[in-house]
Formats: sequence, structure tokens, C-alpha cells
Amino acid sequence: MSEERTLTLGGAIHEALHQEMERDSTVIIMGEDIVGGAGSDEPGAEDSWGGPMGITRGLVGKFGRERVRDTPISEAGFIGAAIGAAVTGLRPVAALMFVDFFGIPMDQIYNQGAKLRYMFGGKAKVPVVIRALIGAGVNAAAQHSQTLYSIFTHIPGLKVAVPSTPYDAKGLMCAAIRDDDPVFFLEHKTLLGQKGHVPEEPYIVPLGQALVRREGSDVTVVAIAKMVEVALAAAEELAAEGVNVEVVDPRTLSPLDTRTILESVEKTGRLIIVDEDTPRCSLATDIAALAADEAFYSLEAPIKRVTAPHTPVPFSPTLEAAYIPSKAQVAATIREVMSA
Amino acid sequence: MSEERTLTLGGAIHEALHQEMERDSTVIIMGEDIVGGAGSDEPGAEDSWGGPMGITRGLVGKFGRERVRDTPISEAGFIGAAIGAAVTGLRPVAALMFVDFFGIPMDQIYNQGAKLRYMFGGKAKVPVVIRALIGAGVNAAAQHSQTLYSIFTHIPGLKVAVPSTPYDAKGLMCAAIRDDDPVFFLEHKTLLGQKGHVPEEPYIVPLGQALVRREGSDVTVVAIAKMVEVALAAAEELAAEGVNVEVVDPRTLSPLDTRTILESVEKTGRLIIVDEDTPRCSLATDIAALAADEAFYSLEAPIKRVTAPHTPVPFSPTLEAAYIPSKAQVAATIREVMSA
Amino acid sequence: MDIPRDKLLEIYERMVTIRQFEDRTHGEYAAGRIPGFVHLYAGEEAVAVGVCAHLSDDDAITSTHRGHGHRIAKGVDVNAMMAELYGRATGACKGKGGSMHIADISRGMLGANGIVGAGVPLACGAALSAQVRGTEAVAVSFFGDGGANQGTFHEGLNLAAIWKLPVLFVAENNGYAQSTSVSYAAGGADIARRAQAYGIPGVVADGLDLFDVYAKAGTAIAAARAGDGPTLLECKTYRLYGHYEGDTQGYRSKAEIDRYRHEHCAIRRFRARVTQDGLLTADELDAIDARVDNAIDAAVAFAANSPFPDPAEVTTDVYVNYEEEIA
Amino acid sequence: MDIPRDKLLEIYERMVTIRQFEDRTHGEYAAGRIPGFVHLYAGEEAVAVGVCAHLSDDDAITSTHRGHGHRIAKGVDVNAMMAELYGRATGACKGKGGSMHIADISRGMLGANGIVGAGVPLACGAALSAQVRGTEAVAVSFFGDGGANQGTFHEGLNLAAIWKLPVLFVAENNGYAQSTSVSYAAGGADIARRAQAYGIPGVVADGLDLFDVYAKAGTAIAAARAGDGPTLLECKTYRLYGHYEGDTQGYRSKAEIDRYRHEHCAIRRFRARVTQDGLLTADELDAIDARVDNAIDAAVAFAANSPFPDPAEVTTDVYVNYEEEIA
Ligand SMILES: Cc1ncc(C[n+]2csc(CCOP(=O)(O)OP(=O)(O)O)c2C)c(N)n1
Ligand SMILES: Cc1ncc(C[n+]2csc(CCOP(=O)(O)OP(=O)(O)O)c2C)c(N)n1
Ligand SMILES: [Mg+2]
Ligand SMILES: [Mg+2]
Repeated sequence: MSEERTLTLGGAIHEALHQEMERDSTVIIMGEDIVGGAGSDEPGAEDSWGGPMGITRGLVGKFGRERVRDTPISEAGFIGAAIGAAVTGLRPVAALMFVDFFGIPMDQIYNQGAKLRYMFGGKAKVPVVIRALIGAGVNAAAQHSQTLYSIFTHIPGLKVAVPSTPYDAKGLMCAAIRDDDPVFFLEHKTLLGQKGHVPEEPYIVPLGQALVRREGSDVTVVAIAKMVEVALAAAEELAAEGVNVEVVDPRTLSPLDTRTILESVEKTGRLIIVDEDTPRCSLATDIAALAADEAFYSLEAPIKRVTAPHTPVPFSPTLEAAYIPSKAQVAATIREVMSA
Repeated sequence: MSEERTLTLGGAIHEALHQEMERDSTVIIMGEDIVGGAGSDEPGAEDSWGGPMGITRGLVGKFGRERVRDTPISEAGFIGAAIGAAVTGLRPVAALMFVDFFGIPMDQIYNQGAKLRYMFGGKAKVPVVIRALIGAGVNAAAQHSQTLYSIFTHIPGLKVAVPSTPYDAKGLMCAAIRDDDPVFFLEHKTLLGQKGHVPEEPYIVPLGQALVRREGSDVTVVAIAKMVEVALAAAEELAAEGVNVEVVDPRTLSPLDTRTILESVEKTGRLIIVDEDTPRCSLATDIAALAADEAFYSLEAPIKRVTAPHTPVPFSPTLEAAYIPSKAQVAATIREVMSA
Repeated sequence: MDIPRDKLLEIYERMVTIRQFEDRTHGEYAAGRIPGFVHLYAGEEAVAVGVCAHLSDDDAITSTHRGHGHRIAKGVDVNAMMAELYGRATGACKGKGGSMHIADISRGMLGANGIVGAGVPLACGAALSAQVRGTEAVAVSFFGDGGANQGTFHEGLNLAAIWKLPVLFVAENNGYAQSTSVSYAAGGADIARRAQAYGIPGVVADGLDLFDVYAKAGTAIAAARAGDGPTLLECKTYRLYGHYEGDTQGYRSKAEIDRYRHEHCAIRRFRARVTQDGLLTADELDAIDARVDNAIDAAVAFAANSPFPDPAEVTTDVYVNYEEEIA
Repeated sequence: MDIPRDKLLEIYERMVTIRQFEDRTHGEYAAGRIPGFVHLYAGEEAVAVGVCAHLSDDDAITSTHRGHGHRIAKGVDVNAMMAELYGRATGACKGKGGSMHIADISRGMLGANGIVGAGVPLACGAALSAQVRGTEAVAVSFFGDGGANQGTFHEGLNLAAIWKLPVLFVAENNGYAQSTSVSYAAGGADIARRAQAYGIPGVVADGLDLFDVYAKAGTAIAAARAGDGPTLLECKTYRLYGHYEGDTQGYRSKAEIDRYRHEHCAIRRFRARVTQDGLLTADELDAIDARVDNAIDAAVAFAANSPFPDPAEVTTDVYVNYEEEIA
């Protein structure tokens, strides 16, 4: 029966937060309007927002305003406070809303949160989760559409999770909250409404384990977040042409499950990375470099990257469609490496 | 005669700032203590600091406090102001002091400065230069020793210059100031005192042109900033063993002169990238991915990266020495790819 | 501060243009013809117009996510604006920016901004530019009550104070940041009082009264032009629509909204005052209403009939110059 | 506020320990035995000690680049501190942090900080933790006059104000940020007045007078513990050494420094007061001087005789757990 239980990806995150807060009283959540209606006397004002996409709605009723905190618009202040709280006994989950806002609290995140443990010789732990929306696809333009996970992956001391299914979203969120290191938890805004099987009981998807979403023998396509479904669709198209595509979903970018990726490339001899982030110094280059070193002798074709262009995200639908890596681009690239 | 004229790298930057300010009255410079002694009545207080490493000392006497501005410790405020000034007719050069502080003004840099032109449909230009010290080697620990250029290279709309010689420092600074786009100008703190030939008259080293620092036929080593001298030293060592190493210095990371790099790899068939930045989603992976795609059929060995480890920069001399890529590591890696 | 007749007419036309532009955008959005995130300025017209009435094209403003009003007040063309909302090639930003990023540098409009608080340092920069270049220009930064809790507010005000920059900081206090009341999010009494921290004047204006905003902004801008440095002007105002188009507004009552839409409406108050005082006639004002109505009709038609940008445009305008083309 | 005798002795010992630690560090640095960047706290002892005298290990503090004094005041072991400055494996952070990053979480010392202003939000977080967990703990954030111009100051104070966090913000106004006078860099009068912006108390203390700091910090900390929220306490003080070791200090006169080293010296003033008031005897104080002298000698010897960390340690302590090992 539990096989049939489905939730949206957003619902899966809500459930993980709910269950972890129930399990552990040191888990708190905070962010701008994650409850909503703060300071209003209007009946029904409370919980009138519920955070980005309403994901946290309902938690205040259960856990109260002490543990479910609306914050002022002060990203450096409240993310820094979440980090300070993490060092002193809480497990805060702080919502940055859009990942594009990272430039405001970045010092707190990367110079403080990510480094305290190392700088203090291992004598601190920083169990904080930072949630943020990523991705293009809703015409939200240059400051509300980026992915940016390449930057967080670059930073030692951070971990980065990018679920592509409701199942993984719940399991990775449980893992992130229980993890003793700072974790960036990135939610692709076009995936939040996607439904999928989610067991009711809490469970863990370990940080650092990729999943082969589709087995194949001819070419490996590593795809991240929203791009997993784009890659799977392209794989279906190619199957009709007799090409057997393997699709690997890293699920976490730091730690990266290099073994699963390398084993796949060793098997197929061909590698394409599909990444919605911009191309320079990105996950796409990271995974390409990995294979060009450690799977070099297995490679039968150039390693190709299908990414966004080196541009900000444009607003207009026609431009945004040209910006986001498409099934057609992925399919064409698969054909290209197959004929190499 | 002018062949013999030498300056330190820091002196070359000073000269470029001086000459550009003389040439163009819209060039201003700003930063914390770039003059020094602000607000003091003490005789001789003025210019008592002169910015990081004293590089800007002397400019206030020539150009006055209007154009040479000490700022409060407010990196988001004054870097944002530099960007706002750049959009409205000035060409500010703002000193961030240590690049490690980027997390404070990052929103102004990447969401504003780097994107205004694009978001406004090409109807703005943002001729701002942001100077910052990079690099380990002086036991300045985790918050004053990073390189971080991989992050700026990742961002569309930014340009990134990383001179490794006094000659390039002057020419790239002149180019950066005259450029109509935002440029990150990164000064490796252990190179500032290095001397080299610098012509007196102003000149340009174009953004986007790599230089082959040493010609060779067996293996290409791409090295950045301080790593250029490490790579050259390793190349000398290998020369004695009969291995002919070509050393390529990109000089700017964005734009990246991909042609020079690819031509070198096509010639040598082997590629190593030496990069002081941390390894994930870095310039090292960026250049490796480039070659694994576009020079794939020339490659005779795995592409290797010699980088800092995925850790913050440690303080203690013994640890910092283990952190920074060394000549020995580079030499060993060259031997490894030569025997591959 | 007496306002000349011509100026009064212009002020009214701008206020009504904003209101009608926003009412129409509301409808177009609901009809699915405008994509993305849209935040409407209706209700706050007296602030943008009362302040910008003192500015010329040489003066710069920075705006917010709720920027349509500032742009119209600064004289940006409504056709280009509506086309931009529609994502068309004829838009103010060729369709690249959308509602949150409309700019017109030629008119000193340095852009709406999707990042709360980000315009404050940029405005300081425009003021710095004027100061260094020795022009008479000033800069104005508009931001919300929520924006006043950002670090950039603090840093910008301090910088402007110590450098005596010719800048006016306008806090548009509409009571809410998204669903959060200013009473919850901001410590202290009025936002204007935060000016004292930097030793600069802090002034509160009734942001629903054009005449009050006009007078107080005028004094502050004149001081800035005279080299006397910055002012923080807090305008108490109200937004008539939700935070963004789609907001269900459970955090405030319909009665409250209605009160502002009717009794406290800035446009009604302006009309009442100018007609009572015999400054303008109802007929004159009605004629403006009709003209604006036509102009907005035309803007919508212009937008709807404009082509979408060519997909190849995605890679242009990233840099002024870049040796390699962008992949 | 009367201070018990035992407490007075402890206070004196901590002040002298700071002074001697710094004097000795100055010499060790000059002799080339300490690498990296070092900022000395000598002169400001009354601030750290006067505040931390009210704290237990359950209370948290955040510190600055100039953090040796805060650490000693919070009871961190001087051997481990000196070994850390020396970069040795026995250091408080195993040699990984150095002067700018010494911490001792077990004593509530959440670290020095190389980033100006960064400790303010972290302290708010420690206070939030105490509030949520329902303990009686408070947090204290120390920062400089320069740090008060950072956005984090504004955001942290506002957050603490609206949440009534049990936190004390201590602005150590030593007149300079590097070479820049506070009179140039900070708009407004006293930094303490910035508290009004958030509706919290702002208090000025004579940072060279232990008793004044002790009394005012005591009141503020008691209020925080009682749930009455945060206070901003500005302590006017002075640093006796340069900004960093190596600073040539052209921005201030030798006469000014000498005045503070002699007439206004916080330690001399303390001695004079306690002996005049008959609270402690000169002999008792001299005995402490001698004991501290030995302790610092021992710390230097401990540091100098400790091994450097094994280079393999470079890749440990990045994560609590990470499936793949770090290359
Ligand atoms: C840095 C940043 N944080 C959060 C947001 C999301 N956001 C957009 S508008 C808004 C509320 C702004 O409130 P206020 O400043 O009062 O302006 P108003 O919407 O009331 O005009 C928020 C939180 C954002 N765009 N940027
Ligand atoms: C974010 C940041 N900006 C600049 C610096 C460089 N810096 C280190 S200490 C300092 C001056 C700090 O002055 P203040 O806050 O008054 O503290 P003090 O040194 O006087 O104790 C500066 C500018 C830094 N470390 N971090
Ligand atoms: Mg508001
Ligand atoms: Mg100071």
C-alpha cells in the first residue's frame, strides 16, 4: 500500500521538516515569512504565507513561534544567527528563499559556517541546513532564477544536496538535518509540484550517494536536479534510435559520489553532463575533469557538457527557453558523441 | 635602456593607477585606508597607510581626497557605491583588500554590477575595477589566504585578471580600467614584491590573451598567478630529465584564451593544470573540461590537476606548506603523465 | 511650498498613469498575458511622484521590486514598460529584464531591483559620481520598510552621511514586507528615527498626501543639491494590491484595504485638495484621466502587438566587449 | 555595584594576564617566532575583563581579529593560546587557526574572527539558542568602532531587538579602525546612540575604567538574563600597540600613545582605585604580577617546545563526516 503513497516534492520537504522537528526538539526553522502574518492581529493572519511556495505552512501550529520563526529581511543577520545557534546546540533550518540572495549572507555561510570547524581544529560542529529555491523556468528573470550550486560545491566545509524526486527530497532533508555539517539544500522551483512515491515513516537518503536513474550501456549522462527529467526524456527518444543511455543523478554535489559516476563512464566509454548552471567553473566542468583524469582510458569520445550559456537568466519566455538546456540539445549531443 | 627599468608588481599597479588617473579624470579609487589617517590632525597622518601593502600611497597627494577615498568598513556599501558610480559616469577602482571578504559585497558585485547591462538590455555599462589580494603563503589563515577566482569566473558579466608578472600587472590594470565591463583584478600577495621589467609609458595587456611563458613540446602546464613560477621551476627540473614542458599563463580567467591553451595541448598531447584554488568547480576543472572536449583526440594521457586540497587554508607553517601546490608535486605529476 | 499649475497637472497625470498602469497590469496578469513575478505600486503614487517631481533626467533614482511607479514618475515611456512586462523585443530592456529590472539610464532611472535593499549603495554611487564630477545632480533611493532592515541600508546611510553625498533616502513604509508587519520586523519607532544614528535628518511624511511628500522631499533635495548631505524621508503609505500578483493576502483584512482604497486614496485626496483650493478643475482632471486611459490602452496594444525577442538574443549584452563569443 | 574581593583578585589577574600576554607576544612576534597577522589587545583590558567577569562557561562570546584579550577574559588556557600563535600541534586549534581564529567552545568562546563585524550575527545565534533551549545563558558580541559600520551590526541589533534576545553588544571604540579615525568613518555622535534606531538601550562606558565597564555590563547582562532583551554598550578605550604587529602608526602621535600608556592606563587606574579604597593591597597585586609573569613564561616555553602539526593534518577537521576522503 505504502508504495502508492504519493506527495509532491514540496510536500515531501514539509513532511521531513515536520517529522524531524517532532523527533528532535533542537530542530528549529527560520526565514522570511516562513509563517507569515507576524505582527498582525487579523484573525487568520498567522500562517498566511507559509514560506516560499507554502512549504512550511502548518508547522507553526504544531511547534509554535519559538521554533518556527519569521525573520526580518536581513539575510546576513538571520543566517549568521542560524550558524551561531548551530554551534551552540540547536539544529536550525534556515530558508534563504531564492538562492540568488546568497550574495548577502555569503560571508556568514562560507567564512563562518563552513570554516569554523576547521579553524577551531575540529572542536566545533555546525549542524545547520540552508534551504533555497533554485532554477529557471518561471520567467523570474536574472535575480530569481539561478542555480549557483557550483559556487557552494567549490567551498570546502559545505555540503550540497539537490533532490530531483519527492522521495529523495524527504530522505535528503532528513539526512541534512541530522548531519553535523552545514548543508545547502536546494529545491528546484519547477519540481516542487511534481508528485512521486514517498514513504510515511522518516528515512534517510545518505549524502554522497548518486543514483543510476536509468541503466544503459552506450553513454553516461550525468544530470542534476531538473535536468534529470530532461536527460531521461532525451534517453527515451534515443532508445527509439537504438541508443542505450545511462542516466546518473548525483543527488548531492558535495560530497560527490565519484565512484558511481566513474563506474558508469568506465562501462559506457562516453560522458555527457547536463547542468542548468552556467558553464564556467561549474559542476559540468567538475565532473568532466574527474572523468578526464580517472576514467581517461575508458573514454571513446570527447566529454560533452550541455549547460546554460555564460549569461544571466533572461526574462522573456522565448529567451528563457533558449537559456535552459533542452531535451533537443541533450538528444543532439548524445547523437554527436555516439557518432564520434 | 627601457629594457632595464624594473618595478615590483605592487609598484607596477601603483604606476598604472597613477597614469590612468592622470589620463582620465573620471577614474577614482576607493577603499579602506587606501590613503590612511583620515580624520586625524596629526601632521604626517595623511597617507600613513596607503592601502594593502602601501600600493596606493602617494596618489592622494597628486589627485586629492575627492578622487582617492578612504571608506568606512562597509564593503557592501562602498563596492555598491563604486558600481553605482560606474553606471553614472565614473570609472572607479575599488579595493576590497583581501579577496576573502567577497562574501560581504557579493550581492552588489554579482547581482548588480555583473548583471545590470544584461538585465537592462544592453543599455548600461559598468566600468568598475575591484582589486583584491589573493593567495596563501604568509600564514594569514583561513579568512585571509584564499584565491576564489573560480567563483568570479563562474559569474557571467564579470571579467577576471590574475597577473603573474609586474609587466602584466601594469598592462592588465590599464586594460581593466579602460574596459567598460566590471573586472576583478586579483593580486597575489606573495608576488607583490617581485621585480620585473615594466616600461614607463602606459600600455595595455588585453583581457583574454594568454601567454606561453615557456615553450615545450612534451606536456602543457597551465598555471595561474603564483603557480606560474612554481610551474616554471618544475619545468626547469624536468628539462634536466629531458622533458620539454610548455607553461601557459592565462593571465585572465574570464575571458579565457581557450585558443592558446588548446593549441598547446594539441601540440603536446598532455595537460596539467596547476591552480592554488580549491579543487571542486574550479579553474582547474574548467580548463580540464575544455581540453577533454575540444582537444580530446590529441590527448595521450589523463588530464591531471595539481591544486590545493578541498579544505580551508590552515595557519601553521607546516600545514600551509602542505596546502599550497608545490614544485615537487608539479614535477611528480609531470613525470606521471610522461610515463602514462 | 507652492506648486505651479503646470507642475500640478503633470503630477496628477503621473499619479493617474501609475494607478491605471497598475490596474491594467493587474488585469493583464490575471488574464495570463504577463509572465513572471509582478509587484504593483498602486496606492503609493504620491510617494514616487511627490519625490520625482523635483528631479530632472540628470538626477538618478534606484528602485525596488515594486518599481513601476518610480519609473513612471521618472518619465519612463509606458509603451516600453508594458512591452517589457510582456517580454517583448520592444520592451525597455528588450525583454531581458521584465518587471523587476526595468531601467532607463538615459532618464536617470538606474533600475528596479529584485534584491531588497540593493539599491541603497547604488544610489550612493550615483551621488558620489555627481559629487566627484561636480554636477548639481542628486540621487534618490527608494526602498521599503522591509528593506530598511538590510545591512545595505545601514552602510549606505553611513557612507552618505560621512561623505555628505547628495542623496535622498526614501523609505516607503507601506506597513508590510510580504506578509510581515513592520511592527514585528523593525525594532524602534519610526524608520525615520534611524537617521539619528548617522547624524543626518530623518523626516516622516504622510505618503498618501502628495503635498506633504512634495514639500518634505523638496526641502531634502534642495539641501542635497546645496551640498548639505543626505536625508532619510519615511513616507507612510499603503499598497492596494497584494505583495505580488497571486498573493491571497490572509495577513490583512478586506476592510483595511477598502479603507485605503477609498477614504485614504492618495489620488482622491489630491483631487479633493486641488479642486477645493481652486487650483485645478474637475474637468481638467477628468480630461487627464481620459487621456491616460487612452495612453494605457495604447501601451497594452503596443505590447501585445510587439514580437518576442529572437532566441539568439540570449547571449548578447552580457559584456560590452568580450574577445571570445559566449557559448 | 560592589565587587567581592575574590572577584577583584580574579579581575586583576585576568587584566594583567592580558597585558603580559600581549607584551610578550609583541616581543615574540618581533623576534620572528610567531608567523602571520597579529593584533594586540593591550590597553583595552578593562573592557574584556569587565564584561566577562559576569559570564560563566555557559555564556557565549564572539570576538574579533583583536581577540587575545577576550579569550583570556573568558578563561581560555594561555598555554594553548600561545602554542596556537606559534602554530603548534598543541595549540587551542591544533595550529589550524592562529591568532585570528582561536576558540574554545567548551568555555563559550565562539572564536576570534578575521572578518570585521562577522561575530555580531553569530552572537545573536548563541542568544537565540539559549532562548529556545530555555537556559539562562546570555551571549556577548565584541566588535570595534570600525565594525559598527558593517551591515551585520545593523541586522544583528535589529534581530536581537525584535526577538528580545539575551545578548550584549559591546562596541570597543578605541578611536581607530586601522589608521582611520572613528570621527571620519562613523556618522553620528556616539556609537551607543545607534541603539535608539532599534529601540534598545545604548550606554557609554569609560572603557579604561574597569569599575564603570563592570557596572554597566552587569546591568545589561542582568537585563538580558531576565528576558528584557539586548543592550548596546560602547566602551571608549585605546589600543597601546599598532593596529597589527608591524604597523608604523603614522596616523597617531607618540605623545597620544604615551598618555594612554601612562596616565590613562586601565591597569594602573585599577590598582590605584583598589589600593586607595583599601580593597586590595599592593603586595597582593604584586604577587599576582609575579605569578602571571611566570605563567606567561611557561606558556612561551610550552609553545616553543611543542611540535608543529603533522602535514597530514591539513585535510582533517573539514567535515564531521564525509563519505569520500578529501584529496
Ligand atoms: C535580499 C532579498 N530578500 C528577500 C527578498 C524577497 N522579497 C521580495 S519583496 C520582499 C518584501 C519587501 O518588503 P518592503 O521592503 O517593505 O517592500 P514592499 O514590498 O512592501 O514594497 C521580500 C522579502 C528579496 N527579493 N531580496
Ligand atoms: C570585512 C573586513 N573588512 C576589512 C578587514 C580588514 N581589517 C581588519 S581589522 C580592521 C579595522 C577594524 O577596526 P575596528 O573594528 O575599530 O577594530 P580595532 O582593530 O580597532 O580593534 C580592518 C579594516 C577585515 N578583516 N574584514
Ligand atoms: Mg513594505
Ligand atoms: Mg577600532
